[in-house]
Amino acid sequence: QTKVGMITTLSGGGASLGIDIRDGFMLAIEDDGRDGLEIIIEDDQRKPDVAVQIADEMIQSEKVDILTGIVWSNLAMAVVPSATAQGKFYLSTNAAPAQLAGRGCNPLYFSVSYQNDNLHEAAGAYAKSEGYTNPFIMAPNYPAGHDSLNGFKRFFEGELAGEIYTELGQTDYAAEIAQIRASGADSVFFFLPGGMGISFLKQYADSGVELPVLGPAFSFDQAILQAVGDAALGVKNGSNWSKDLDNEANAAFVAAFEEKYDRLPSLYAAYGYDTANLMLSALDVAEPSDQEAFRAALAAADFDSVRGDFAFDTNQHPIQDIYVREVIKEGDIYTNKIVGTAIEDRSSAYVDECSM
Amino acid sequence: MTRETAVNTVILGLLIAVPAWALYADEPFTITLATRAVIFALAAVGLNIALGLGGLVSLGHAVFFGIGGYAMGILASHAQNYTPLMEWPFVLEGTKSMPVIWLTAIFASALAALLIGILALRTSGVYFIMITLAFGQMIYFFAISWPAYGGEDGLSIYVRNEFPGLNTLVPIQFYGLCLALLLVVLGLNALLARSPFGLALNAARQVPHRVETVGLNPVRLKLVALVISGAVTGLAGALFADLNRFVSPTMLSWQMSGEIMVFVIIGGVARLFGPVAGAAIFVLLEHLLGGVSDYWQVFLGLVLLLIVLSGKGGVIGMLAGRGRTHD
Amino acid sequence: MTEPVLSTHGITRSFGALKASDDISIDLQPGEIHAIIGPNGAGKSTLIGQISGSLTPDAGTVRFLGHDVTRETVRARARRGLGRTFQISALAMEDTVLQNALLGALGASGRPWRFFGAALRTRDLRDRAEAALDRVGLADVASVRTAELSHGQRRLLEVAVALTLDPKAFVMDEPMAGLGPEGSKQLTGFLDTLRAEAPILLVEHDMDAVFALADRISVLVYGRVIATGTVDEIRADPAVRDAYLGDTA
Amino acid sequence: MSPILIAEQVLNGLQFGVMLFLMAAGLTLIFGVMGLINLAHGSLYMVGAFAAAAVAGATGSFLLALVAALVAAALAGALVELVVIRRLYHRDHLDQVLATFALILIFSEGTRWLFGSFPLYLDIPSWLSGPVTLPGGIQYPLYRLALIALGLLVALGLWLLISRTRIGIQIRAGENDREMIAALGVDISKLYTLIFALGAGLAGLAGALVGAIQSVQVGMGEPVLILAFVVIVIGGIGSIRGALIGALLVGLTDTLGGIFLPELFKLFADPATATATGSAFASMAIYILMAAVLVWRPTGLFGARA
Amino acid sequence: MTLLSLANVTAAYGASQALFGVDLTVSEGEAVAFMGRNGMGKSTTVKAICRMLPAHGTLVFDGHDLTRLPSHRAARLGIGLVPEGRRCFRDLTVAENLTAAARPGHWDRARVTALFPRLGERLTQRAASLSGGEQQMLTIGRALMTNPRLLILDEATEGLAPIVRQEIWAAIATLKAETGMAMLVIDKSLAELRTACDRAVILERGRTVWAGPFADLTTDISERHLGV
Ligand SMILES: Nc1ncnc2c1ncn2[C@@H]1O[C@H](COP(=O)(O)OP(=O)(O)OP(=O)(O)O)[C@@H](O)[C@H]1O
Ligand SMILES: Nc1ncnc2c1ncn2[C@@H]1O[C@H](COP(=O)(O)OP(=O)(O)OP(=O)(O)O)[C@@H](O)[C@H]1O
Ligand SMILES: [Mg+2]
Ligand SMILES: [Mg+2]
Repeated sequence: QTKVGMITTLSGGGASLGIDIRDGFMLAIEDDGRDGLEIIIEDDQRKPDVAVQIADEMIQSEKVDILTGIVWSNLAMAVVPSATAQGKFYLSTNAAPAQLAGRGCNPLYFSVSYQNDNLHEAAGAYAKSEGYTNPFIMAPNYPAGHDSLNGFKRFFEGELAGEIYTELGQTDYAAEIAQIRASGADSVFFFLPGGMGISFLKQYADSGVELPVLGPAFSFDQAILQAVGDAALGVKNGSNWSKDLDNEANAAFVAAFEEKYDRLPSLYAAYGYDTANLMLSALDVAEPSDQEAFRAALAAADFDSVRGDFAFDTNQHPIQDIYVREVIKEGDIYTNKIVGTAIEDRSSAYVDECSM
Repeated sequence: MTRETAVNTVILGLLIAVPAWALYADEPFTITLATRAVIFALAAVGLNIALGLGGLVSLGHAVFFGIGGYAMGILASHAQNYTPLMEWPFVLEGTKSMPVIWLTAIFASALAALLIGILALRTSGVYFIMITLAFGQMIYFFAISWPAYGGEDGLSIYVRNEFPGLNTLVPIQFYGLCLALLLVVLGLNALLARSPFGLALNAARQVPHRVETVGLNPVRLKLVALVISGAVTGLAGALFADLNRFVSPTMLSWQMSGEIMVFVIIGGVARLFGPVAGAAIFVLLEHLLGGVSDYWQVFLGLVLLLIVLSGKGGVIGMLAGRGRTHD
Repeated sequence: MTEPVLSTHGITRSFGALKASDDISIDLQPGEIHAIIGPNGAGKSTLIGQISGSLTPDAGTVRFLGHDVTRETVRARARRGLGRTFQISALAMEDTVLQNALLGALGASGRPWRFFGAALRTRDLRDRAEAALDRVGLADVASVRTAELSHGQRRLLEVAVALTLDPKAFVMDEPMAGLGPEGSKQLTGFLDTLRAEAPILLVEHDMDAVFALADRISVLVYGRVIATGTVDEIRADPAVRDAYLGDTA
Repeated sequence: MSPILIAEQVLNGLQFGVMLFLMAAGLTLIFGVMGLINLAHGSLYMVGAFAAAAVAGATGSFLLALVAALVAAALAGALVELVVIRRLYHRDHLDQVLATFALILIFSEGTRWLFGSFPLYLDIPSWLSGPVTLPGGIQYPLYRLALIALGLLVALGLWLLISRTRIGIQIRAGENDREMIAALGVDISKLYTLIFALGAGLAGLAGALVGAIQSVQVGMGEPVLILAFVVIVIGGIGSIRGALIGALLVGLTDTLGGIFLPELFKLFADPATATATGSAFASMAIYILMAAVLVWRPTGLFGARA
Repeated sequence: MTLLSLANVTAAYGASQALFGVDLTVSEGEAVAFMGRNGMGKSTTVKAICRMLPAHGTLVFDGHDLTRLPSHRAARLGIGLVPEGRRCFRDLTVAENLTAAARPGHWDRARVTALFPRLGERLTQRAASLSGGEQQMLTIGRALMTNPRLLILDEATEGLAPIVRQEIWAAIATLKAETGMAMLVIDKSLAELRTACDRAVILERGRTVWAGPFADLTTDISERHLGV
């Protein structure tokens, strides 16, 4: 009998991400259909203290063996250290902050998605390969925003036309667009998750500035593309997954997800699905109560990832290819297609700091 | 015994009986939940001193809550990483000792309340509500974007801080500690309300110009109330951070201020046990309704709405009848 | 003449174009009741405001017990012993009568920073408050909530709060306002005894009370003092009859 | 930084200010004139945006969408007033805060219930899209110019309504003494329902107009709500003129602070730190402005003196 | 013709009962003095008539049952109120105070300012900054602007200079003579009530204890019920 606790965001503004993670995860679990596996799902309302409280409940009362599901880095930072300190496995379906990949790495913590910087790095690598010479880069002024621009710069290594931090939650970007226009940049990279990205793209499209735009996949994913509309068409974005990735597992996943939920899967759904399959593959080999064995089974990553080749590095973050996608329209639906590979077999920048 | 005293006694009994039962039934999470309620109650008791006695509708109490939280986060993270807090002009080390952290939290939030109060008390009424909100937002945005202590990600502490003679990692022991603090503060609050200072403050709330004509300074009375209030909420913040072993800017957000205020109003403004009842009910509702539906906040909203619209002066008012109590 | 307890010297105060106080010099002698009368809007409340400190004059000085208090706050003047009652009762309505009186006693003690010990059981405060309530005849209702008092009782409580301060002078703005004939008679009787304790500057429209009480009357019209004199002099003054009294007297 | 860029940024600041006013306009009525603290104002803004997105999606007409936003939000407002708000006028601000806080929960999650958790699509119509060139060579989106015009028009309309019409006078009288204005024969309850609905409708309209260039999603109303309160309080509660001027001040401070503070910090720090620190202070700027205004004038710029 | 009639009216503030049985009638064109010591329930009765307080018993105005009407409907039937305690709209100007209440009829702004020239001089001043007496005039003017059939004056001359009081009593007399407006007058000056009113009703502890023409109001009765 194994108990899994999923803590994710199911209400409020960021609910769509958590819902996709849950749906992707549960798709794999239900397909598998094995007995002796119980999944408990709770809503963290995107509040760190609520997430901690739920984690405590799951660990103390429900006595779960494995935790998973958190969308946001700040919630992960609140939950993961204390969960692993209490001897529970944590499998990340999305958030993977730098601290937990480097000095704060932990034998019980696995990130199935990526390391936070990866998709930004991909955008930087792509910008370089496209021969852009002075991109304008921007992100909100909070830790993930700083990581984003650092990730971009790690692989771009050139002159920048400008580098700005916007306010978290900002909705009007007229001033930034004017700065972009005046900066003489040849391209724009931005990381503005959620509603911020929607606002920026709509306003950018309406501004008459016509520089090419790049970003991480977050602002161009299935969950929000429909809200951006035409304004997103043609934008290149870095991603480790796309619905047209050519492998069997992915084709099956996309079809099953559409069949079951009547919408296209998103990046987050894919992470949820992979996480569940990874966990199931490890459960075939060992019980979580036998920590060493279960950890080894997880680390082997013996499952069919929808991302194709997949392995864990020593810090238990993935080594994977990262692609460049382009936003397109298929019939009435806005979606992405892969146009190239930005970095192959990418691990993470912090792996050397991890002493495991 | 008045009805209110009876109600208070029952609440007090529940605060002791429920965790005792949980311990017996081996439901450690119930204790954690009770601890959360007790800490929120302490924060709200703090607000109630400003709000109930002084009539100061502060929508910025998350500032003090958060400062208390960060006092814990900063001291403990330095201790955890063995890096001194500052090296000049003298070396100051972090600490994992709760009493030291508490004193720091109390002092820091009292100082913040003093500074904010000096400026904010120039205004009154709705403007006071809004200027306290503005200070809250200022500090919130600062904390989010200031990278030194984790920014939006906040600070994580791996092990709960220490209290001499107790193992704070055991839920019931930490609960006992929090409850003891709450009771001490409630006792002080009761004394304060009857004291000469409380009398003057109470009048300053109702008729400030009268207070002036007897030679007292109503603004200074309110300022002192705000400082005491901020200090108590700051202490609660330090405990809350210790409960979660984590502190982040959400503790400073306006929603947090709103929630602290909601605790007070649900329970009953200016009632000694109002904040306690309010916090307990809120935590309970949040916990119970969460299981009902993804859209559970709709129901939470409806319950809150019913409580206000009944207009009985919060839950304590409904149970104990209307009217402020004096001896 | 002895040194006046309270005096103004040429105080002037404008609101925009309107001169609400225009070069007013009046004084209050020990033991007297000095009434200020005048048409509505003549500037009586404005004058009281400047004397008690809630308004600052544009020019001129206010002296109290030999000190120039023109720039002092309401609080400072109260601590010097200026007792004021309001035209509209300013009482803590949610509190009991005794608590309102205690507030005055607390102010008089000058030590509000006592955080422990029940106010109601603090001997010095309680004695002072009860004595004042006794004086105005409110001892019976000491534990009644102020909101439940009748209008007349509230006016008396207003005076009692001022009494706790042991004032050296009273400034009263329309204490009879809203009192019925019976209440007015009662309060008139009380003020009559009070003057021995401290002189009273009295603004009042109730002419029965003014004529019964005042040692001197000053008449304010358009911010100026047009006449000062005894009751009889004022009653006989045609200018005052024109501006204020009509054919009352 | 070139003069033309500075001029453009000032224009952006003013534009943002007018947009803030548009968002705050309904709140000015409800909070400023009726004296009710309505935290759920942001929810009505959201209702408008969602209604517009739904109707635009179904009909493809932007104008119909705007009408739908106005009507849906006004109806929601009237309903809320009749069921909840009317019991709160005579209560103190605390109860209003709690009740409208509860309404936020109900509206937000209710909307998610109805429309799902994903952001909706609402875009500028083609006849208003794209930039125009202003004198001086500034390229400026036509839609934003339209927003400025509309914002100013709403400001004028509201000002006339409140200060010049009999209804406006009666509403302000009700704010002073509700019982008395009713005793003089004015059906103040009906009037308040109407005004609340009007304020809600304006919020909904703003939600739709602004939603077209921002994101239409659950929770979009809360940041707006705080900004709108800041605007009104700076201007002085109850003053339409104050709200407009407050909005412009906030718009300018926010825009120019975001641009110049990082530049300023570059004078003493390396660019990356300067950008981060400068932006940190920039995000505090409007709140510092608000606190400073209130410390200087405790009832806002144009508020009634206490 | 009886315009207003109250019989056995009771009312309470929450739990505390204030009226225990008030009987009162006012006929068309008649001025009735409504008397009683402080706190006996005069203003409470006025609130009951104006529907500012729930009340039980018979309350009929011009054939309409008042108990079922909201405040503004009662006012529109023709009840004009000058409330106790100068409740003018403090943040409105004098002119706006008058406009807020206006209903078509004999009384308009010109007539009101002719009656109280002081108001005419201060049309754009905020009511809060008026002197006490000026505020009192404003509330009377405001009630007249509703063109009522019954004017209720609750301490309308409180705090007014004697000369203004005389003007107001004169104005009341004029009103009564020329427009036949019915009036219910509460005032502390017995003498002035005696000249202005036809009848008197005396209240004690929330009950009508005496009613009759002024001529019948002996010193004995007034000693007993009014203390003078
Ligand atoms: N803050 C103010 N702004 C403008 N004018 C004012 C202000 N305060 C008072 N006034 C004016 O100053 C004049 C004097 O007012 P004050 O209140 O002193 O009169 P008063 O003699 O007390 O009258 P009353 O007997 O009616 O109370 C009045 O005309 C009033 O309108
Ligand atoms: N808002 C209130 N709440 C509770 N009790 C009240 C309230 N207003 C008045 N009362 C009480 O009701 C009774 C009647 O008061 P009311 O004001 O009707 O008297 P009144 O005859 O008008 O006296 P006055 O001459 O002083 O104006 C009093 O005992 C008073 O204390
Ligand atoms: Mg006066
Ligand atoms: Mg009365």
